Amino acid sequence: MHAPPTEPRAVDTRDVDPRSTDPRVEDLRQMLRIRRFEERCVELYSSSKIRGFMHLCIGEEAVSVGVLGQLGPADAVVSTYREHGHALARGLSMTAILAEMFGRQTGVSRGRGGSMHLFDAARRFYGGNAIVGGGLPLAVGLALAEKMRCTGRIVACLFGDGAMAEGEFHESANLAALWRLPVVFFCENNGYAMGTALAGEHAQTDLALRAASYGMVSWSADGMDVLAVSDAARRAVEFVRDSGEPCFVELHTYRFRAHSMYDPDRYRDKAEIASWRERDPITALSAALQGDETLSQHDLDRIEAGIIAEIDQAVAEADAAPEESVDDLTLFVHSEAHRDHH
Amino acid sequence: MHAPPTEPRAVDTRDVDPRSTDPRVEDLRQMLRIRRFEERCVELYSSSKIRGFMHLCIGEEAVSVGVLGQLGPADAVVSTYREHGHALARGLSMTAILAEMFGRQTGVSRGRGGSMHLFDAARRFYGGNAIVGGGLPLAVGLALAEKMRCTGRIVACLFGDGAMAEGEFHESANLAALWRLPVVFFCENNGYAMGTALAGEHAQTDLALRAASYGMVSWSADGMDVLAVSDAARRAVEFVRDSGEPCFVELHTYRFRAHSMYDPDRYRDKAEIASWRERDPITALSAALQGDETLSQHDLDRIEAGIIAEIDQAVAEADAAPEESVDDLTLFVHSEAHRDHH
Amino acid sequence: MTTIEGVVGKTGDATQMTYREAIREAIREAMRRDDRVFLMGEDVGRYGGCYAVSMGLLEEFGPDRIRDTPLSESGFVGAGIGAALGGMRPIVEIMTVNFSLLALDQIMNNAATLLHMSGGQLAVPIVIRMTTGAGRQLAAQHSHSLEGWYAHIPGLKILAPATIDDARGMLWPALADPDPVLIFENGSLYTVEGPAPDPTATGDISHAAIRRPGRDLTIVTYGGTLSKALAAAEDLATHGVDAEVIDLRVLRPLDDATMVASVARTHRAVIVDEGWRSGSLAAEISARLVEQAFYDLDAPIERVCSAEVPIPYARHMEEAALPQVAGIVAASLRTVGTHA
Amino acid sequence: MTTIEGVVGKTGDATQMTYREAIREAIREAMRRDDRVFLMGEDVGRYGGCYAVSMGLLEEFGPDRIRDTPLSESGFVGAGIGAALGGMRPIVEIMTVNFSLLALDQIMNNAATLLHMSGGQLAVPIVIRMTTGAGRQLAAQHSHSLEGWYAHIPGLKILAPATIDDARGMLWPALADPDPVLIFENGSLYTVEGPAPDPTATGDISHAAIRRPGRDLTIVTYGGTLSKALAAAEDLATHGVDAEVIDLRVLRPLDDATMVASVARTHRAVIVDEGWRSGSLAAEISARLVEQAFYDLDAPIERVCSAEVPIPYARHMEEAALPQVAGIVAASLRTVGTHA
Ligand SMILES: Cc1ncc(C[n+]2csc(CCOP(=O)(O)OP(=O)(O)O)c2C)c(N)n1
Ligand SMILES: Cc1ncc(C[n+]2csc(CCOP(=O)(O)OP(=O)(O)O)c2C)c(N)n1
Ligand SMILES: [Mg+2]
Ligand SMILES: [Mg+2]
Repeated sequence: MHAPPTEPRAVDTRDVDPRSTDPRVEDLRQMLRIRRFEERCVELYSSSKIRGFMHLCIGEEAVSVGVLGQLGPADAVVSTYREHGHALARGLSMTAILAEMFGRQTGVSRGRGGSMHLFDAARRFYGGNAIVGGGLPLAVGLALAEKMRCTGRIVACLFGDGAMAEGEFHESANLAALWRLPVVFFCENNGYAMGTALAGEHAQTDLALRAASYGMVSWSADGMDVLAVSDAARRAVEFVRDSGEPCFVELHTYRFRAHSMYDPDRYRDKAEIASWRERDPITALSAALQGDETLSQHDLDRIEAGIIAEIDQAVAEADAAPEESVDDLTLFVHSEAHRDHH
Repeated sequence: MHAPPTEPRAVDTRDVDPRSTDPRVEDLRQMLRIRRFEERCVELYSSSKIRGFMHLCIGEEAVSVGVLGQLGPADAVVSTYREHGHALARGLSMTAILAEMFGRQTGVSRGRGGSMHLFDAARRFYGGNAIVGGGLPLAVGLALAEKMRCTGRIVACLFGDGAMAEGEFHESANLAALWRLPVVFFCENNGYAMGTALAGEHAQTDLALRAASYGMVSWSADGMDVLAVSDAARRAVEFVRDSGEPCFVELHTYRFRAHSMYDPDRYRDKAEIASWRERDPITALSAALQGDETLSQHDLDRIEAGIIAEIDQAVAEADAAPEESVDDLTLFVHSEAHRDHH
Repeated sequence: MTTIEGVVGKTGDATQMTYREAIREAIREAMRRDDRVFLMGEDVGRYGGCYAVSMGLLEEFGPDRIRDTPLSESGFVGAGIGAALGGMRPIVEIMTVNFSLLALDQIMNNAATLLHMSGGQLAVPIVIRMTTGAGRQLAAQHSHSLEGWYAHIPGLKILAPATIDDARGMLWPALADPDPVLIFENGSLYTVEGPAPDPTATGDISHAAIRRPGRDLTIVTYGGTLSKALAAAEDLATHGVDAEVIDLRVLRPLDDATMVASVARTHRAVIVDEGWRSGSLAAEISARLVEQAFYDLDAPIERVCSAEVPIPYARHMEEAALPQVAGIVAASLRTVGTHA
Repeated sequence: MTTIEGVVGKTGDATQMTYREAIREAIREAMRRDDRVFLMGEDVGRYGGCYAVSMGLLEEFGPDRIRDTPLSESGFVGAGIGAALGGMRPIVEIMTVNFSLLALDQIMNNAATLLHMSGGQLAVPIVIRMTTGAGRQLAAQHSHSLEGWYAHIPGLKILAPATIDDARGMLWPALADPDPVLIFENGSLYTVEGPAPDPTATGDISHAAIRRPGRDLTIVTYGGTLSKALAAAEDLATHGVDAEVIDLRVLRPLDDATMVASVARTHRAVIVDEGWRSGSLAAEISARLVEQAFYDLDAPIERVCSAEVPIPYARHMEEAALPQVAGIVAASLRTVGTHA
């Protein structure tokens, strides 16, 4: 079923000044790419090119870039419905992601999944799960398979603070710790589950402490600082690879936008949003890189331009892509049908 | 629906020497009553008077007596399929319990529940749940009702060590702690979930520590010592009544018999069983009471005789009880049908 | 950026009301009438409900009675059952039927079962509301129509209000019922607008309704597909076929009498159901008509259901997966055979 | 004290085998043949399985491949799905269908859906086994027959072995299937004994089987009620009625051809299903026969199902709630009308 994992598609950095071999520049570029991509998605949603539920990670890009950057191509990733950033950072094709959100045949899930269900078996990106907490047991099982097959590969499981209240978190954390499975649980704690603030979700709001109660190594990091995220994720990945045991990393972050395109965002304080915006991971890193002269405004402009060009091209390609024929509606319900058809 | 709670039926102690106003005598008597009752149930099961699944608490009587003894008649109790002891200690009629296990109309659940589903609305005994963990959310909801109605009443929820691995434990513990509900979680930790030992159920085997991670006051006590159980339960009940907040009590105990009548008990070490049997809560308390001359052998014999007489009578009455008519099969599917019928 | 259609659902015209508003008014009225009633669910409070049904209720009733829950469907549905046992009259909102699978053990093994299992001692007067249905490109995990499953469970009453009047009228009798009642709100209906129902009208939670009388065939449907069935009936009229349209309204217990009497007149039946075809509620209706009206039937019963696929995201694919007017018309014409 | 009938299920006679042993042998063989296969579930290891199916396998294969799980149905079923995605071939045992409700979200929203939702990328080659059915006085929470529900879910294959041969033969093709397969073992069958199946026989997981040919009516059934249907057929023979008995074997996808061909010969059908009547699999079969064999039917189709009550504990009450031979005979005689 699975084609052998291939190297995530390298992002084209030719436009960037050669001085910038500093890896932070690539971090910045990746975050910016996710940001600009999602900003374009908002426009595309307004013009009804994209439909259904769409959840943006604007503000949380440091998590996507910092976490996904630490994984090897053969490691597995399990994500949520708020996964554009994870998918892009994992190297899924932007065109194929957009085509998916346009409901086209060339979409990563052949138009069947939409924004919430991006998959890429070749990159071991296991979606794209719209049941909160539903991906956690899958991650445990993937890790069990790695362990039983002695592959040395690990699994990264991303989910939100809200998911930790679900029974599936509890069962998954216990199984992973009990069986000593190679999985990192990355909790993207953005302080809200839809309109419910952390204090309304959990009796014990220190989520790393909660995870530690399963006997797992657990810690927290600043999810607005891509270097801090990368550092935490690197340590986690190393720990799991070396010990074969699970661990838990909580990343404190914030979504600048509403929960989904349907959300009028009435439940958050404007001042709270503003104060988190001051910690925008992109602005901060950009300022730092310009401050120490790693990056000039000119470099930055070229990066921006490169990203816009990539997005423009992706939009054009996705838009030109064919729709699946409705005759193929029942394709992929069973592998048999799949085989019969092709 | 609920008749006003009445005082649990007092056990007849007239046969006992008046010296024995020491409350420990009544504890002993209650434990012995549960033990002898279940021993009789084994016989009745062998002769096919009792059928289906039957789970005994032989060895765990100190928990039933120690916990249930601390509750007021208006408090609510939520139990499991291993609930003969809880039900007897709560004051449910032995005859009605036996009639239930014989499948008779006069059974506590009119023959519809059997051993795993003993109910008594008047005594606020909410069963008798055979889905492991399934009673926990009910207890949370009962406590929510008490809180919203400002009754000052509390809820006692009994469950096993195995239940704590279920997602429902996690969700219930979080809800109770988050909403500060008046419920005591009593975990009857007998070291096994069927054939799986504690270390195979939980990554973190200190269950009180696990519960504390929800921000609940939690502690452990010796579940083989009825005085220790009573003391722990009394403190827990007082804490919940005073604070209105939940707490958690782990009671270390052991079942001397197999998990159920279907279980050949191949998974436990004979030596382990023997060493726990040395801590038999009944033998220990009996020895103590005889040792300090609170109780003579003669008193004990009279207690035993009284219990046997009660059991004999209950068996006879249950056996003489009528069966429900099959015409009433669909009674109680809806309250309407109930009303129509009577 | 927000594109939800009429989030608050206020029409501004007092004589008009949306389906969403009708439910909200029904909740508001019940909470005012009986202080044992409270609403509990994910984001019913500050957020106003994921489909904005409870918008504004927190302000009137406070956080105790408009109670936000953590993400823990089994936990808070079970807690609702417990609260009902404890003397309250909870309305529990599960955001959508898709997530109700996580609470199904509580609904089946406790809510539906406790009364019988306790020999009549423990009634569970809970109302559980949830959104159901597809059609908004929400893809496979957010597009189920599982009300037919719930209609399989003895001990439950299952309601599917398809009109604004029913959305307004069914809640109070559901709360008055001593046993558990589940209300399925098809997500496509929330923005439907119409004349404001009479708030003093007593809701009926026992009978199906004939929404359009007709002589030539009976179309049986409910919930989100009622409007499609009615549109099909209009279309059929242009073919000279006069279809009767029955809105089941109550999915358990089914109102056999209304269906059987209709088929006795029309001799033909088409059942429209957004659930997947195999094992659908439509199958149960077909089986009952065969059992109770076999000799009245002049043609095979037709079912128009969803295709047996996880509902796909792409709009044209989703449309192809769901029952549509054209399919209902075609099935109807088949049953009347040469008539058309 | 132990009263379980033949816990280990060894008959001592090499030519004879119980249903329980047949499943055990099938698991053993699969584990020997393919080292990606492993068994996981509550108490499958040291305890030997709650119905003693896996007794002895831990000793042969060790705790990694005969893997005891904590009580966490959603967790370990989901983990099985993940392991299947990761290249393994898990057999997940859920003790009984009653507890599978806790894992239903994983089965519906992941196992059944991932292949389609990922546009064909992620197949889930998992086998999930569970005990189903009533009849042993286990009362309302331990007596469900919900295989009909599972047969509603696109993307799953549902098997119900009713014979020792099928218990032995169906597992390997189920494991070879690239998609999720659920196997329902009726608890009343474990102790049934018969000739040991040929271990080299290739199992069929696509077709229904005619277990008794007959001319006058078709009895369709599966799993735990097959023996009752066969007993009823014998009884009917004494009334001069020759019943054909079809064992569905596969509940999804249904083998319509076998059923329709039979009814085309007999013109009468009785469906026997231990599920609750409303919304039962029997309803689906009735609807299909009406759709595909309407003009062949000479009488209304009869369903013999469980009464719509949570199954009661008392033996006489439980018996009254379940399909019994007398009820099948009576329904059959009704369909043949004056013939009897
Ligand atoms: C089981 C389930 N319940 C409810 C929902 C509806 N829902 C979607 S996202 C969400 C909030 C999740 O919060 P969190 O886990 O913190 O992730 P975030 O959206 O903040 O990234 C809710 C309630 C769902 N999709 N699945
Ligand atoms: C949800 C669920 N899964 C599995 C079972 C089968 N089962 C019944 S009791 C039991 C063990 C429970 O252990 P524990 O909670 O420690 O209680 P104990 O039996 O030791 O008193 C199991 C697995 C069940 N009844 N419900
Ligand atoms: Mg969040
Ligand atoms: Mg235990």
